[in-house]
Amino acid sequence: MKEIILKYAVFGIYIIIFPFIYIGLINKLKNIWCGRKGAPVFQPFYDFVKLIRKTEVISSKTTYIFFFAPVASFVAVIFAALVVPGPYGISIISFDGDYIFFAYLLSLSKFVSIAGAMDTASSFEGMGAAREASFTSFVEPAYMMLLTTIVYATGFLSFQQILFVIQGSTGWSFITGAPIIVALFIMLLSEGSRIPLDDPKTHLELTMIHEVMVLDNSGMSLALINYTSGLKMCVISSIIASVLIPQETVGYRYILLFFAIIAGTALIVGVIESVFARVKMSHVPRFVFTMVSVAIFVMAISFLKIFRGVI
Amino acid sequence: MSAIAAVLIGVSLLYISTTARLESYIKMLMLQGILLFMVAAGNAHDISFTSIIIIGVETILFKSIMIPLFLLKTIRKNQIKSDVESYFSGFTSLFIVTAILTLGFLTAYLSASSNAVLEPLYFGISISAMLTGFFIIATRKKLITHIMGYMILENGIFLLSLSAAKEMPFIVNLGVSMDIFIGVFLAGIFINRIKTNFDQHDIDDISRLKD
Amino acid sequence: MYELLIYFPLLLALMSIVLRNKGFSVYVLPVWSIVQTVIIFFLVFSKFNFLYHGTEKYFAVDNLSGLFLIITGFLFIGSSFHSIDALKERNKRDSSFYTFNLLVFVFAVNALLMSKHLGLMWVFIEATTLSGAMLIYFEKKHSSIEAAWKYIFICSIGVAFAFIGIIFLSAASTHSVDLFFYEMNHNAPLMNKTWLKFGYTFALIGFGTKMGLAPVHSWLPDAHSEAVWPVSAMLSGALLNGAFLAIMKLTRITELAGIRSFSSTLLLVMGVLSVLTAAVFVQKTKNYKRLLAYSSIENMGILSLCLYAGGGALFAALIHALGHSLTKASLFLTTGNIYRRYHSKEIFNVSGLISTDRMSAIIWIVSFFCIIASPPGLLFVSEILLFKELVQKESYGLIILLFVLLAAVVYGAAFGLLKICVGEAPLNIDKTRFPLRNYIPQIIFVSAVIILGIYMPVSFKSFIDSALEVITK
Amino acid sequence: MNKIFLSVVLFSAGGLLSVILPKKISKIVSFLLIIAGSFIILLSSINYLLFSSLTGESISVIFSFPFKEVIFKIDSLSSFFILILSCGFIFNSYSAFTNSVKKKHSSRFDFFFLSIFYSAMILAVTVSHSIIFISLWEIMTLSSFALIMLNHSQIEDFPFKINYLAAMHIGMFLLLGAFLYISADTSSFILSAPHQFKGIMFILLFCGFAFKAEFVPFHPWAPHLYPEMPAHVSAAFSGFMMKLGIYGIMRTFISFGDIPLWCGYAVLGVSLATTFYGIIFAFVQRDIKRLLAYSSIENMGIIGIGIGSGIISFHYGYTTAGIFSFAGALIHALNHSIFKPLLFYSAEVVENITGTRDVEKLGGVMKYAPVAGTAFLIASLSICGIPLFAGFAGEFSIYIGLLKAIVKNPSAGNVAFSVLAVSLLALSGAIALITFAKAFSVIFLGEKRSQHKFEKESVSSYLPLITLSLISFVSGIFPQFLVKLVSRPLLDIFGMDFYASFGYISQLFKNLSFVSILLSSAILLMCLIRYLISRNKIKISDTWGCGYDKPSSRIQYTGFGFSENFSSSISGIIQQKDKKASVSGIFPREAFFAARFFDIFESKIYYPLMKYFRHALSVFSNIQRGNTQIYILYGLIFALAAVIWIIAGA
Repeated sequence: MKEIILKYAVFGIYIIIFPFIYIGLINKLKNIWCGRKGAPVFQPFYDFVKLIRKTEVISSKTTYIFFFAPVASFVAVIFAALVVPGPYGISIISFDGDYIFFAYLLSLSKFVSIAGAMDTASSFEGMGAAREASFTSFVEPAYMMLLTTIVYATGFLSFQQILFVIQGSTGWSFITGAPIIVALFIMLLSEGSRIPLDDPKTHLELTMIHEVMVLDNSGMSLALINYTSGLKMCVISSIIASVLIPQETVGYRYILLFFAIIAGTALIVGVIESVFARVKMSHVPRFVFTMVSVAIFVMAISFLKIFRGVI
Repeated sequence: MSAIAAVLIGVSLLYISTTARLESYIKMLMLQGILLFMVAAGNAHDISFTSIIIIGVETILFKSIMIPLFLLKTIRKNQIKSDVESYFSGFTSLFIVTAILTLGFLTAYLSASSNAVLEPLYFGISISAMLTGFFIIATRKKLITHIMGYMILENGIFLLSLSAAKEMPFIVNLGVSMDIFIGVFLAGIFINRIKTNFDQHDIDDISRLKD
Repeated sequence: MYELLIYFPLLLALMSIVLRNKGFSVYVLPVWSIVQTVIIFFLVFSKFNFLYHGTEKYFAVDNLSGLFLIITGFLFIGSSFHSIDALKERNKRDSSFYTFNLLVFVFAVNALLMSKHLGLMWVFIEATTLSGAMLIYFEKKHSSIEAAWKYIFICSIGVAFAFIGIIFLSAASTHSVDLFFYEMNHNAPLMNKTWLKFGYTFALIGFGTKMGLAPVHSWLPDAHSEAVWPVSAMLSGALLNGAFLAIMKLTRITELAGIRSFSSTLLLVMGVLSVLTAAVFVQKTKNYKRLLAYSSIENMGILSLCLYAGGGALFAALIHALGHSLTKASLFLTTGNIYRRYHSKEIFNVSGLISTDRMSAIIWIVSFFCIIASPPGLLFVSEILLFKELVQKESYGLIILLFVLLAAVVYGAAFGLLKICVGEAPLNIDKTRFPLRNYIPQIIFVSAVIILGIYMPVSFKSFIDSALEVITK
Repeated sequence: MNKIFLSVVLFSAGGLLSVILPKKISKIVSFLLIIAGSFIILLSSINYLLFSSLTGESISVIFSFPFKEVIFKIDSLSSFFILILSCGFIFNSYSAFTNSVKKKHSSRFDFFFLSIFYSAMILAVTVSHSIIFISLWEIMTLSSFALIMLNHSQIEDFPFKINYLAAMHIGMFLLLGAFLYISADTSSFILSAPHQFKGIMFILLFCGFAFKAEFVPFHPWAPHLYPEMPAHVSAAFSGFMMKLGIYGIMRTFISFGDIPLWCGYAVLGVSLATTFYGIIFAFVQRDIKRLLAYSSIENMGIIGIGIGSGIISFHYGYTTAGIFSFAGALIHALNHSIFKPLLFYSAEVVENITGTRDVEKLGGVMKYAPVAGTAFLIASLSICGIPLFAGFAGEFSIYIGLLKAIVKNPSAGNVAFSVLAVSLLALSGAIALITFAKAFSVIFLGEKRSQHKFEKESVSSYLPLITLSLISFVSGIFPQFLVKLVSRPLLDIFGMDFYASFGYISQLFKNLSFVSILLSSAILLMCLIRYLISRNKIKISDTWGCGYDKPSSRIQYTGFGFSENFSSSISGIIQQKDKKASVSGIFPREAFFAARFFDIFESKIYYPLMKYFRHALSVFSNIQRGNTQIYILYGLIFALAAVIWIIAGA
């Protein structure tokens, strides 16, 4: 009983705190890379509190969609986080096919954020919504292909089980693992709207994707959107973590390794943001489509391993 | 005698194919009517008297008097030019009709060797006459010549029925000739109508109904 | 009693031409048509359930000819009621001329259906050509003269062919010179096969010309489109059936003589060519009456294919003939209502029928669906039976071809025939309703077709079966 | 009294009375009768599906020759489809009724043909005689054709209506061929399995039903037709007439018993193509109803994927996977017939109050029609398969079916195919998401894009919108009831041995339901919290004008602009034709840009095919030249050919 409470508590802390830390870490690393001291790692959290307390400006052209969209998106991503194995290697919610449920929750989040952006009748927000919609549309099939390949390799249908047994399964090796992680990382970058797909710090509306969608959000809605964005990255990082952590690892070692890997992904994102420029806007779909190619690659490798015994 | 008459019918076909005048056609039709009567009468061993009368009415009265006269009247009334307009030259027509006659005799020869159902000579000439009728219909431009071609076809059929050497029931025979007569009569009337109604120079242009 | 059906029309025809009274000419038709149908019913059903060869030498009413007589009788009622309006604005000369020819036509059709003798049948078919030509010519327009000329010329040559065929048939029969059908059936096994083949071929081409089978169909669209509408209905519903009856009887002889495969092949070729022709020209024609005429060609092709398939398809042939006659008559009679409103037979000049004359439009649409063999019509049943027979014969290629061609026919016919119902009507169209006599016959015909398609009474089935016995037993 | 019979009688009475009675009361009377009939049969079908002790009612009608005895019988499969149908009838006839009340000129034949349409469908799913089935199938086509013709008599759409008729006729011919072929084998017209399965039967049946179910490439009749029809007709087409294609496929394929593997792959392949094709074309449409038409095609494809993978799984003996797939197909069929009519009804409200269906002219409709807007939102979320709403359960079940099959599959090729299927399904889902996000936001959100005068929505349209929205929500939250509804048909078909599989499915859906309840309450709770917190801290202002002082509504992002990014990245599949005049010179003239999208199958296959067919026919078309001499030559040539043949034979 105590252990269960502990697990839930760790999970809760992870969900509540880590999105802020994740974004804070990225920013910190970028600042240090530039030779600045940078804001504290907890700065996103302070911003969150500040935004919640501020008065919100809402456009007269909007409807209730605009008002509630950030909330729905927020709750959807929270539930997505509950499905993915957390710090203990277990998910809060787990059932067969929950990784499909996960994908559709992200879809729900995307739907309402597009609707919210379009509700303002602004040309730029429409543009951002259109870009977000089209650029990320290849992510979902690639994700499904990847996960389905893993499902085939492991023989299980729920996140927790497939990620738990993946390393012991016949389909697994580091040769397959590497492309899986590459693909998941592309997914992380595109869902989190980071460089090289999108620059969260850009100040020219014409070049923005995700940021331009939230031009008219302020106060609590902006706070929720920022948090949701961090949480999304955290969640995908935790999938990466679950793939990477060896099967034998248990207990506090698992937790530590888990958090370390998540922090590691944040740092990698930070490094990427520091050393790469964003790609040309028209090349973004191509970049996202790389994920599909990688997923096909993973499938091919797994099949070679499973059916032919090579590699 | 009837054999000679039948051969003369064949000769008349050759003449029809070369001549360029409508009056000659009409004369040939008259001649063919008389020749047909001669053919029929020559075969009259086992035919009853009524049949002879009927055949006489059919050939002499209808074929060689009334229809030719009617056609002549139609030509005069409608001021149809008396030359036959053809897609083929006279020589070609003659050549083709000769070929048809040859084919007819070939048929007669073949049918005589294999099967004796039909009188070979009549059969051959009737085939030639029918085909010549079709030839006239297909290659002559004037409507009136189509009717004449049809008459030649009918003469061929008559000869064919004689060659079958079996008697048609006389009612049928009479009905047949009545029908043909009325048919030609009607066709002539239509030629009149076409002339009056179409109000144009060329009465032979009747191909407006098409898809 | 059957004499009434032969002499009485002739008598009335002569009376109308002698009296030259418009009232007589107009009203003699409906009265006689009803009387005639009553007589036909009496003739057919008082002798129901047994084959009746008749005491007379040349004519008889058996169940097969009875079926066709009934069809003719009904169509005649319909077209004579429509004739009242067709003759409304004509002078007494025209009216008596029309009545004379129509009655002669009916006489010829009646006699042709009842005759037991091939030669007589030929004579009466020729008689329909002559009277029909005058009826086609009735409008006295440029186009109607042309149509009448083509009709009489092509059909005359056609019947000449048929006569050649008859001569060959008589040559083929080694025993007897008689051309009575029962005699020929009796002698069939002894006939000379080659001459019989010649005879059948020529007779088929000859009677096929009257029936409208491709490639000798060419007079049909012209004549059907140019005739007055009651005459079109009679031509399509009665005349074509008469020729079909002759072909059925001739085919029976070939069957008994053991050369059924030969006659089947010819029927197959002509049937397929007919459906093909219809499929081609239904797409192309711009005139709704011509379109209906091509549809007749298609249906004649199907009848020919039914005859080709034989067996259960013969039943299909009879009910197809019935259904086609009634439906096509309904369509042709309705073209009268359309033509009198729009004064045009061009599809593109007619539009919005549903708003100008709703009743006609409904009749038109329902009849259209019956004619393309949609359920629940009688034609659907007959086509199903045909296809069933074809499947049993395993002629899948033919089925596929027919499906393709029938789909093409449906497409083209739907395009042409339904187009006139929709859209905006021209402004100057008179919207007053015609008297009911212009609608009732079609309604009766079409509802008969639909009711028989849904529910075929046992007595009807056994009547058709007994009619079939004439050509199968 | 027999329920089928009773409801058909009520329908027919309604139809007849609507023509006979005086105009004032005829509509209400026939409406009530049809509703009564629908309820009777709806209740009886639900009863039958839920209580397995009941046996099916049957009624035997003695037709005369050639059909003999025809049995109309309710079994579980037909009662499942009756459920879909009758549920649709209720809302559909309500919509027809309100339409007819609103529009004074509406025809009184509307209800007449609707009643024929309904009766034919009800009878078609219960009849067990193949020829009568085809007749009813065709009557259904004809009455629906009549409905199309009645409601819009614009001459421009006429060719498309005829295309519909022709397409349905071709479909009927294919079915007829198949049934005759089977009946030659079984020597009866009962819808039953042939003694020997032949591939041709499968192909004919599948193609025949695919015409009705709008599988690619048999679909092109649909997208042109839907836009011009009133909602109650288009909802009827998309909501339940198309489902009868699925019914036919299920009914006949299942009766075949063991179907070869390639059939399953064929169904799966065609369905995948349909899904993908339908959704990308839905994505680029600017007419709401055309968009919905293409989206219907997509959803039929999803159902087809379920059927195809079910056939494959059963062939390999993966019964649980097969049950999942078939259950998914049926559940999705049921759900689709809830949310698609909902979309059509709300689209009709939009059309009524704005007078246009063009997405580019709409915008901000939510303020005029909040109920229709919310209904459209819920239906959009449902059709995208978002959890909490109706569409998810079916797609989820199909996914699980595919995955279960993958897990057990023996060969790399099969797995690759199935993985491809899963990813294509997911891709279609992703495109569906942006399609409907775009449609919803461009139509309902933002501001007006044109000078049209918008009205307020009328209260009379609320009933179906609200009820159907509630049904979509409830069936999304409690998917286990859907499983319960499909369990009896599937158990009847595959045998009670699979009861255990159903236990597993219900358990899974119960879990899903639990999560959905949690999720929905969390969302509601958070919305409440958000409302309470920020209620008093709101300042209303204009949207930021991006630097413009007086931003106009025309600077909003358009639907085309929204879709351009994506459509340009799949431009190989979507044919776009642009027409533009660009800005040039010192005093530029008015510039414009217009883009049109062509259905590839229509523009690249059907039109050329029809052209070639016409061309092939026109080879013969010179034969009727009007020249009598040539006509006579035809006969002569034919006679000569026959004579030569005879002589050659002798």
